[in-house]
Amino acid sequence: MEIVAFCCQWCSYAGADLAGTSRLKYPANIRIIKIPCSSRINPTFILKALSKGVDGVMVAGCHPGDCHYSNGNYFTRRRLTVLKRLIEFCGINPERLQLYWISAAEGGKFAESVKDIISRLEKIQDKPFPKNSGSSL
Amino acid sequence: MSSNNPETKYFLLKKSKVKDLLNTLYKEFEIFVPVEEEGMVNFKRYKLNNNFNMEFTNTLLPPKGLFLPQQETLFTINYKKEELIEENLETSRRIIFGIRPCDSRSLTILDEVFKEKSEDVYYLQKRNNTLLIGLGCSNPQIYCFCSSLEVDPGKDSSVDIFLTDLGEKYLVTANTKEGQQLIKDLPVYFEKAGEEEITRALEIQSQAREGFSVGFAKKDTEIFRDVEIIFEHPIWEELAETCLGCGICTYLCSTCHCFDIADELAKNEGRRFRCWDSCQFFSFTNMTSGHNPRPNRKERIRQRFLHKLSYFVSRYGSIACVGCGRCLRNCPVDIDITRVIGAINHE
Amino acid sequence: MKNQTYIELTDTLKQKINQLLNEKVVDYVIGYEKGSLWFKTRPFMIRKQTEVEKVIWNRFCQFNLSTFLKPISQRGEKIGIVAKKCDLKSIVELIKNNQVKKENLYIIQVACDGVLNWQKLENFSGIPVSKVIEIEENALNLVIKTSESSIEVLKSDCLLDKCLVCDFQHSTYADDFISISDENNHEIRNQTIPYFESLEDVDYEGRLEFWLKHFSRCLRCYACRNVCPACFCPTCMFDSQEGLWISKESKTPENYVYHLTRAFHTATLCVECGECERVCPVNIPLMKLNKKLAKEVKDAFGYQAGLQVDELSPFKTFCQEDTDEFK
Amino acid sequence: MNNLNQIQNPYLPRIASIEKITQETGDIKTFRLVFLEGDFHHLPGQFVELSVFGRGEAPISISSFIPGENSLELSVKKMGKVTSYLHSMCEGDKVGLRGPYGNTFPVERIKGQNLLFIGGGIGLAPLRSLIHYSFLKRDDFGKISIIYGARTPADLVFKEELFNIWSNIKNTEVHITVDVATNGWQGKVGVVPKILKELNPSPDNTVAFTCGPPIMIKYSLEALNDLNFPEEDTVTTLEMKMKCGIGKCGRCNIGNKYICLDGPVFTLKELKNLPKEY
Repeated sequence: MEIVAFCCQWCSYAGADLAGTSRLKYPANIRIIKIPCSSRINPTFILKALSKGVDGVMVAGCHPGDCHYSNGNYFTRRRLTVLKRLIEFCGINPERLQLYWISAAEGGKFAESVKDIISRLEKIQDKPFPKNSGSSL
Repeated sequence: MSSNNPETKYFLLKKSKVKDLLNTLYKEFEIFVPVEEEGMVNFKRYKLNNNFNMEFTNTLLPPKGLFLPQQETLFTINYKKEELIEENLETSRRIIFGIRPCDSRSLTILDEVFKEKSEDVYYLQKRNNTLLIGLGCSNPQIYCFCSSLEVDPGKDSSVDIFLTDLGEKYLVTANTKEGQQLIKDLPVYFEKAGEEEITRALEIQSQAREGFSVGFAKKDTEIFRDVEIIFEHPIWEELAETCLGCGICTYLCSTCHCFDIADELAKNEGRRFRCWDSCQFFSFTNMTSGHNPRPNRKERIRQRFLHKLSYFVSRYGSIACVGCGRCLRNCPVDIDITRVIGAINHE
Repeated sequence: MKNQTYIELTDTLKQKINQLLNEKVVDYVIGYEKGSLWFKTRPFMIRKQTEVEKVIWNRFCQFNLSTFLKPISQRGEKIGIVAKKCDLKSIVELIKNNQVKKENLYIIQVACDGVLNWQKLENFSGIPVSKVIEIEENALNLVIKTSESSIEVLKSDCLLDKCLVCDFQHSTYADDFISISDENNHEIRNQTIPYFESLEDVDYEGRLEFWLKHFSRCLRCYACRNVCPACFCPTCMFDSQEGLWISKESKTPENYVYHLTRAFHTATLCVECGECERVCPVNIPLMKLNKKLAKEVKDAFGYQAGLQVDELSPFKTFCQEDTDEFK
Repeated sequence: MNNLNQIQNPYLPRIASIEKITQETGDIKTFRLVFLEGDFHHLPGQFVELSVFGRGEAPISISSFIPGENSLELSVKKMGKVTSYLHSMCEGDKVGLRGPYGNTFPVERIKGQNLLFIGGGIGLAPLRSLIHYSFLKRDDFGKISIIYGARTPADLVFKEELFNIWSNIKNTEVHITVDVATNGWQGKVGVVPKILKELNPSPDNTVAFTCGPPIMIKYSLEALNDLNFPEEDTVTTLEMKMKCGIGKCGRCNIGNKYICLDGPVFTLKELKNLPKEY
């Protein structure tokens, strides 16, 4: 299983760091990409990852109210609510896209979130996007 | 693409036998036939007993894609072994069944480009391996103007075998040795045509030249020889006002052949491909330095028209347009090459 | 095409444009002229009074002219624009998003009784457009005449989809409203068209298959984007640094990313004018995406694009109390 | 249906190895490339399509003339994707090359004449191939004058050749100028067209070659015109976006010419017959 995680550099990425330094165990099949704010997410990032055949995409941002840029994550929340409906309509199980609020102090929550998305993905039956269908390689 | 043989022969092919014929040819050839899907007719690879549609007026996409695919791998690179792996250029022998005279003419125009100096093996390999079985038009569509461009909708001697629709059957004309051989090898399907059928076919062929709704006179294209006059004509500004800068006209054009070459990288392998590109896009001539010789729609739309009507003529001797009407049918803002030619001549 | 109402409307429209140019109220007017073929019209920038004669208004004026306000709005010229009721919504969005200033616009709304789709006309009548000599109209039907015969088809069968669901909301943003009498054919409107509902009964794999099949045809000609009045970014992300976001090859998964991104980017701006789907040369059902997103935006935020100039798009604002389905 | 196996695939690059890298300026490096197999013959003015595999291809003019060694030099400014990756490569790394492509400087026609080279910035690179050529066949030509300028002394390329080699060859003049003098620059200061006018070269039996940034070319051509250089004896090279290099992809089309086949070298007279789209 392959998961791409987009983590806000101010909180969730630090949270992932903390999970690492605290030696918390979480599944290793996750690739973390640091972004300045969860609202930096362009739908293309998520769609591109999904279209490459990854099993899930996880977006992690600061808790509502705690955004480093005051309110970026409120925008994220609105956008991803709609984006989930769009991918669902276009044949991707919306469970494949998850948004979590993780602060810099929540190393434990980061590990739990990774476990959460993986357990969700294990439950679903349908296949992800056909892998490498876009490349002749 | 084959050598012409002056000795043409006429045969008859019953429509009811076409499927059997294709099923027989299928064993030896990769066959492309017009197939209707989602309301669009396009050339698709024929599979045994597949349905096809010979009553189409013209395919939505031009058959150029069978020779210059929208994307095509040129070679792959293995980084570990530091070697280039050339794409296998061998193709099975192919037949395009039912190509219209305008589209077969577009291939002879493209040949000029792809044969000039360095021969383009990717194009020519496919071209040389393909037999064309043409189909005459007896019913020009409202947007067709091939007759303005010396394409005879009723008759096409550039294809290997040409079919004229006689209702229940086709009159089959073998134009090349290869075409004659194919007919000779499959006598079950082809019977000798009688004088009466040949005469009827000739009538149908000549009637095809009538009934065009749009077009222009040949002399109207002469003005494009004088680049200096035509280059600064106000019509380009006018067209640029409504042109959306999309690529429909170039991608659906049967003679537009501009392409891009780029690399794709994945772990230890790389791949170089080429894909269609359009002179209507800003990026087409935009240089890394930021300088763009054709920065606006005006210059880009002028390039498309002048390339076809002027530059191509002075380089290769013919207009790079076959009057298939695809641009006219599909342009969202109804930019019409026949109107442009007319407007420049009669203001 | 014979239709007295439209002929009279055209005359009034010409007078109006003439007056606007004459009194220098506007620098030029964006309208329609006759296309090359009888069932087509083309956008037309009318600058001189001598050109006004070419202006037309008929049942084939499908183009949403507001898209021309995108690139030229910066020039500061005063522009007159001919608009159908549905086009007004696009203009509202362009004003709302600072793409054009209302004070630089003179909007001439013309009464519209639905726009005909020539492909539907061919399909329902069985007569190729090349054979048609004349079309007459009566209350509910079109009478299509050829040299040999004449066939009646239901008007509503041949209208653009968007006209069938035209909601008749009156916009107050037009500077002028040209109509003869309010004789619009209400009964043929307000139909429901299953844009996306049918797909909702299909499982995920079926939906994915559906979309991949359609997107596999995409040529990436970008006509959908370029014609769209909501696609007003000066440089599209798919044009900036080629190959960064999607490969230049037209590969199905890349097309999937392109179309879904575009649909999402225009989600709160799309007024469902249907131009993207109409211009698509390979018939990709793009309106399914747009309609679906419009519904989701309406359900989640109670917002509809194109109605009010002073209403904030839901993606440009937020509420702390927004529903939070995330943890 | 004849078989095409005999035809060489013009899109396949040949592999070359980077033998030597010279840092010319902050963002310009000269790469000496050696083909692993086969011969390489070219004439001054031609260009190659350089592949950095997996990144892409870029047309680069050959900046050297080294006969008989299957090697060539490319002087490359770090600009786009391909050239940036090239700049990060090391000696011994492999690149791909296609070509040589394009026409050449009119080496036969200019025999016995004086040569005047006017270069600016990286624009000296294509001229350098002809400079090398003319020094190899020194007795074929009359006086050779080189006027070269860059923005600052740090932006001058081929410094060793400019200062220590070329000026020591018989009947050869080298004039070097900078737009802005820094670091105790003792030489000429001023833009190339200005220096050209000051030097006031005679157009008699002389062919002028100019290459550099568009603005420099524009004013140099004007200056040459003022100095009564005939249009057919004023030679420049055009730059245009290119992909295939062999007249197929349509990108470098201007008028009825493809810059990759019919250019990049044009006389001013030929240039005036082209639509102004370069």
